[in-house]
Amino acid sequence: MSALLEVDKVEAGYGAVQVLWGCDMVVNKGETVLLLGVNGAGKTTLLRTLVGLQPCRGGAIRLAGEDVTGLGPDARIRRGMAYMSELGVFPTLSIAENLRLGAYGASNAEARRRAEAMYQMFPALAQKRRSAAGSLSGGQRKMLGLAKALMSGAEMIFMDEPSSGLAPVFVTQVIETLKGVIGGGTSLLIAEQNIAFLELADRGYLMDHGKMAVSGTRAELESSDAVRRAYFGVGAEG
Amino acid sequence: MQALLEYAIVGGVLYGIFFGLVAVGLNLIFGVMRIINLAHGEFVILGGFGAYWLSTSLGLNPLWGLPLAALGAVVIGFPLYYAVVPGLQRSRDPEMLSFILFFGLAQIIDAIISLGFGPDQRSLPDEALGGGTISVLGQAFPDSWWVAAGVAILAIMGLWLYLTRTRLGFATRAIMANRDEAFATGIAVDRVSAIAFVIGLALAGAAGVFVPYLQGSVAPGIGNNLTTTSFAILIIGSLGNPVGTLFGGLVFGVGSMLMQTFYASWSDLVPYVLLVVIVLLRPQGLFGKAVRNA
Amino acid sequence: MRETWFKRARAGVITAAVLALVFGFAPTLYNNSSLLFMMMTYIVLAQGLNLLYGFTGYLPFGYVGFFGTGAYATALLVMKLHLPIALAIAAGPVASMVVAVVLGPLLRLSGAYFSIANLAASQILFIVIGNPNMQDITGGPYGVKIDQVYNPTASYAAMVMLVVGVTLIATFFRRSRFGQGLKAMADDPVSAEMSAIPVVRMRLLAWLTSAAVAGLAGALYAWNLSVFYPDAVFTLEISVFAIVFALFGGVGTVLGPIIGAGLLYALYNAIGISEPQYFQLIYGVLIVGLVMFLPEGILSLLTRRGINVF
Amino acid sequence: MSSEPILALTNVAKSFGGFQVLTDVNFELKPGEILGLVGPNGSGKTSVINLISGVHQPEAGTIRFDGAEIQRLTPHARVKLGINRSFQVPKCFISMSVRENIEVAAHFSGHDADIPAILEDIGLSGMEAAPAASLTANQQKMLDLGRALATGPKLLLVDEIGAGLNPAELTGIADLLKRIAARGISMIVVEHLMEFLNKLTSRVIVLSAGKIIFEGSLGDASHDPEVVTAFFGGAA
Amino acid sequence: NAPSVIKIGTLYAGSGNFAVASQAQYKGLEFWAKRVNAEGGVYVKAYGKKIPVKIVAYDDQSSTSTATTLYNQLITQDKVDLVVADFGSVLTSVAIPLAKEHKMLLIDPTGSSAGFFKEKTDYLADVSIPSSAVWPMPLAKFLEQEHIKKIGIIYGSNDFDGSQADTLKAEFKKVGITPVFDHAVPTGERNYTVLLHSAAAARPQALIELGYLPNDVAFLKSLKSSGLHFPFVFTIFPGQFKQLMEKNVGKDALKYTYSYPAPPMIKYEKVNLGMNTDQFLKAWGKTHDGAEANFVNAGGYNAGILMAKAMGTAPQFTQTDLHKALLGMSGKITTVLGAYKLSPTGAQLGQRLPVAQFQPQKDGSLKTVVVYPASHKTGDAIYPAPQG
Ligand SMILES: Nc1ncnc2c1ncn2[C@@H]1O[C@H](COP(=O)(O)OP(=O)(O)OP(=O)(O)O)[C@@H](O)[C@H]1O
Ligand SMILES: Nc1ncnc2c1ncn2[C@@H]1O[C@H](COP(=O)(O)OP(=O)(O)OP(=O)(O)O)[C@@H](O)[C@H]1O
Ligand SMILES: [Mg+2]
Ligand SMILES: [Mg+2]
Repeated sequence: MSALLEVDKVEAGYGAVQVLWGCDMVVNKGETVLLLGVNGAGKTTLLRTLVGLQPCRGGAIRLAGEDVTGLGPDARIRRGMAYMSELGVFPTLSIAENLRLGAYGASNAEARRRAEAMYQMFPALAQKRRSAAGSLSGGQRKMLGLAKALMSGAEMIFMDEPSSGLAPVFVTQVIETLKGVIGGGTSLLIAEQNIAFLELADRGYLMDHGKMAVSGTRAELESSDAVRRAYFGVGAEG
Repeated sequence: MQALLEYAIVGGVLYGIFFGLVAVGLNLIFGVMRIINLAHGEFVILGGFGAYWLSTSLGLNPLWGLPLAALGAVVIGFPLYYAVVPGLQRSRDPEMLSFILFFGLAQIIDAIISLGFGPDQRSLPDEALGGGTISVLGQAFPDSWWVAAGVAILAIMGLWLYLTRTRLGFATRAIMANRDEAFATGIAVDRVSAIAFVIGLALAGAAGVFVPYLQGSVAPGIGNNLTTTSFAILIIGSLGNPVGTLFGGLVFGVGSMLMQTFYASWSDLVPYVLLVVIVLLRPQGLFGKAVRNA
Repeated sequence: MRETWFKRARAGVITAAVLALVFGFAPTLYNNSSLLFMMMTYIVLAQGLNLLYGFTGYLPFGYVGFFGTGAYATALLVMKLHLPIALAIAAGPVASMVVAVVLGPLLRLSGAYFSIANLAASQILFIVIGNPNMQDITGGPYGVKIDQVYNPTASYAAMVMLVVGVTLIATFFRRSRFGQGLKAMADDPVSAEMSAIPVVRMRLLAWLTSAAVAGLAGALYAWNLSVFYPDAVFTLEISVFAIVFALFGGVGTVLGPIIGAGLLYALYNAIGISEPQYFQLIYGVLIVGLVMFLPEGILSLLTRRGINVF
Repeated sequence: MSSEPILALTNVAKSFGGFQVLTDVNFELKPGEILGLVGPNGSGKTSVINLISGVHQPEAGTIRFDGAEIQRLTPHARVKLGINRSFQVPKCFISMSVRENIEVAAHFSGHDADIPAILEDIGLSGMEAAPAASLTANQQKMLDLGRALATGPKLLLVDEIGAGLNPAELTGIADLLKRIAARGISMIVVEHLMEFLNKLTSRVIVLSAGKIIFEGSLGDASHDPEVVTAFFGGAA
Repeated sequence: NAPSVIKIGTLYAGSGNFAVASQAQYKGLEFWAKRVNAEGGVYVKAYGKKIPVKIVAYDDQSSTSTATTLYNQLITQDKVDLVVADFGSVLTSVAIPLAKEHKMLLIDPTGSSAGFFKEKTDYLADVSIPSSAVWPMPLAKFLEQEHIKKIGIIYGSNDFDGSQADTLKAEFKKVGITPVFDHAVPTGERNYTVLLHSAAAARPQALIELGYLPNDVAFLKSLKSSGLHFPFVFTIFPGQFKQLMEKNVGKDALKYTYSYPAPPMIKYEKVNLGMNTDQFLKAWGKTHDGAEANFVNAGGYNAGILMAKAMGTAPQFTQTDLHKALLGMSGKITTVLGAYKLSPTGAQLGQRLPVAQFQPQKDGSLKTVVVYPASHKTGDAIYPAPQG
């Protein structure tokens, strides 16, 4: 396996506050990596830094061997990254237009094909394809955000909590869809709290206070005390 | 009475279309970058002086002012954009900061025009745009009005096509809708915005070419008024939508001309009264989309 | 808050006292009292605008409408009803508050839509008051003349008092729960309602206060000027200056608008007096330069160093 | 517990621009009760909360709180009566500090709130001076809850506060909500996470496409075929 | 203890609505100052010698509030010896109370609003042009003489134009004429096409447009491009800024139209103070690259020579004596602008503005033919104007 994404001692923060402290991480081609960590551990910040939305204050980020640390988000996304943000959509644009933007670099025909697949998966979106995204419910927005990221067809997709706020019926569906995506050779880095996602992951990292506390395969994580503590609260009181 | 009414309506339509062009550049700059371009009117005037200079110094047809406006917008717009806008956007309240900055810019442009051309009014000969009249529904209007309206329609439709049919235009609308998400989607926000900025200036300059015709003359210092009227028009039509601005222009033009025909001294109330009434009825403008707040 | 009222108001009282001293004694050092008077007028307008914009987020592009209304109310009451000047001046803010109530529905709008609609409203006032058909009532385009009550010293003193008053009002906004509630509304009106804040009523209150301040400033300006045309008190330039000054100083604070207006207006005059040839050019360059190098307003020089500005 | 309902919705309906969001919604809530409100995305849960809290007004039907009709009252008036809510998409006062966010609500509602205790409850006690803008989305949601608690509500509407939390954090929140309920505060909890809801209540209402399709116990709901297809999916 | 220079303070508008006219007036004043200084200064009787003059000038940007502070600056800081108002009533208005307060005489070349001169004051003197309210008197008389009864009026909503319209209408009323078309337009109006069309529908025998310079430009351009024809068209500014108007609207658009021919377009040969019209034009051309002087240039110059004369006659160099001197000269002096007559309240009552028609010549130029009153008449009016 070759490394697609290499994160080397990355530091980042907001204003005077430093959030990430020398984060190391690797995502191999076709691999699905889960990013765990309690509230405020720095998961969102890491994903934003990787895609270039947050300036990298130290360290390096490499995509397929190329150093992309100095590139803007547009250049990184052109090189095959995609990012699903926690809450973002284009509120005054229609659902269809939002999806089209997800496949910003693709041809019209290709975008249409991918959009149909998305509508299949989320009939609620199909129903409202002409409505403004700003009128959607919280969960529908989430679906749109996810669909938008999947529209990109990127090699390396970052997802920030794709299942939060989704009804169980859709969580199951999302997992099934992601299995398909993974089968297609896409690499995923998913920050997620829903245990159900563990079944997708090859490996995972646990973040703690902006540092990588634990890393390992799914099995290793499942048996890690630190993960249990942070994640399931086992021994949290003790 | 009937004839007067028809004349006022046809005149108002032409005049309004022209004002749609005057305002549409502001719409783009305000809609995409959230820049309150208080210097908009000054850019319009620059276009007018450019056409005047071409016509008097080089003996060219003032319509060459249109490509000159585009060229000028590129030459002024890109450096200006990169010099000030990214800095603005990084600040805490870009919209409000732009207010001060572009106020200062308006002063500079006004001063430069005054120093370069003096305070005098400048007009252009009618013959350059035909010099005759064209009648529609039996109502004759000067050729220059038709040319201006024609160019305005082409420009606004062109902008509409740009925004709805091209990738860059699509990206532009995405930035208008949510700047952060546009970054996250991989749009080269700065480049797309810079292009929108330049197009906005070019449209302002292009409108300026016709100011000596539809306003009798161009002079430094008339920019304020154009800026204010443009803001009114674009809010009537709603932010971000060029067709809305065209519509806002029409509402303004026809309203003003009807008022001018029957109660001339109150005619400049029209755009403002319309604006207030329309936004109170539809707080997002005639063409705006509402989004939920909870 | 456990602090006493005095403790909270202290900074404001000191600021007001300093302003009163400065403007009270300035004419003995520099006797172009018109300039000092105009500077105070702009301090008041910038601060009045700050009460609305800095605390509620509504930027009144047509703020001058209230100023002009106050000026005209005073002038017309003196001219037509021969009211004593003190009463006529008191009517200034009343008139502008009446206008504010009529324009109240504009507060349903937000952002640019509000700003531009407010601008439109001020233009409507201007066009109506200056219309030839209104000659018998307002003097129309011929303006007004009340030089029988002209009294630069008294009007100057009154403006000093208004500066003090508006500083104290701003202090109240800045240091009271009321002001905090306004800021909450500006951040998120829906959440503010959910904090039991009567959003509509409080917004209207801020709007009326801001309007009254401008109306009173207009009334005193009319008294000080005594001969003027509609354009003199309704020109958009007044709105734009007030906004630029307030923003430049830093809105949402008490000191910001005072420093912004004082400094930029002083510069404006210094350039106008020393370099009349290139007045506009230099002023424009200066403003652009200041914004580019101090994008957060002048007070950011302090806040950037972690100093909490009052 | 008195049998008089603290909240009663009768034939409530709402639409946006021709799109029917809620149709004929009827239900009651007893004092001190916790009601789970579930349903697939876009079924109208948040809209129900919006109508009860006054963010929107119903087109038809009545909403009674403590026996009085409230559907025409302003939101802040309802807050004063004792209704409050959190938001699905956090909406705190981002230019203020954590503490100020809560102080404002306490002040304007006239409720003598124990602010340190609230901060402790919502897990932000170390961060009271931090600007709200620097909180993570989940922390902001907790701050929203704190703001609601500061007004001393009798009825609390909680909109997907568990979304994006891990099991440990969920347990913490469930405990918190139980403690709040123990103070006699009635609650409507909107949530997709059934384990979480299960810790709080047994009574749920299931919405689908704006209509109530089920009312009863959580256990029964998971066996109701209509609920299963609409909400749980094949997996449940 | 004679001062080494006489400081004359004034304002001009570098930008804004009044820039064109204001700068023209300022140039006129400067022209005067250069000439006196070239002769060693102005003779001041109180000191018994010639003293050079120095102009202190600021840019008020056409803003009244800026003008207020700058007038005050001139008076209190620069301590100028004389204050000359900026162009026009609007920018003059704010100086009036200030001048009174500081007991300074305000030399007012062009602020001619009737309202300024209602009460007696020692601190205001309109030295150059009569109140705009009396400008249209000869025009009214001329129309009456020509038996033109169907009249249309379009005027700007401002003091300058409104007062002229009021006077015209009052004069017409005396002879039983009500205008068939009477519309005030906003001062900023630049679009006359539709308005002209409505005016044409009323079929007036004469159409009078009273506006500021940009209004007249827009009006005449619209008239020309509309293809409409009126037998008689009157506008204010071609008579005052003929060159500028010709350049803007073209000679064709001015053909057969009427205006007030202000000096130097009408000439005063016999003057007893300063240069006569031809001398003035020549001297101006020499120092201004051959440019033709206009009315407001002459107004600025005129203010200068009258001030000089006042300084030369006032026994003491005080504002009251200077004012008395200016009043004392009333009725005894003719300048490049004609007779100088001051009312006790300081209003200018001197030469009224005649009516002239621009008649095309064989060589394509436009000749300014004074058609009224008889005392100045240089030719007959061509009425109705030939079409085409
Ligand atoms: N805009 C900001 N300004 C300042 N600090 C911030 C900002 N955004 C986040 N932080 C801080 O950075 C830290 C990490 O936040 P981040 O959003 O990356 O956490 P997270 O792991 O994604 O948490 P969650 O599970 O709640 O989404 C937190 O302590 C937060 O307070
Ligand atoms: N202001 C509005 N304008 C237009 N449509 C709206 C508005 N508010 C809600 N809707 C529509 O009403 C439906 C219900 O929305 P609501 O937010 O109540 O769903 P929800 O049950 O809370 O969903 P979720 O679980 O995803 O939060 C959605 O289809 C949404 O698009
Ligand atoms: Mg996160
Ligand atoms: Mg919801």
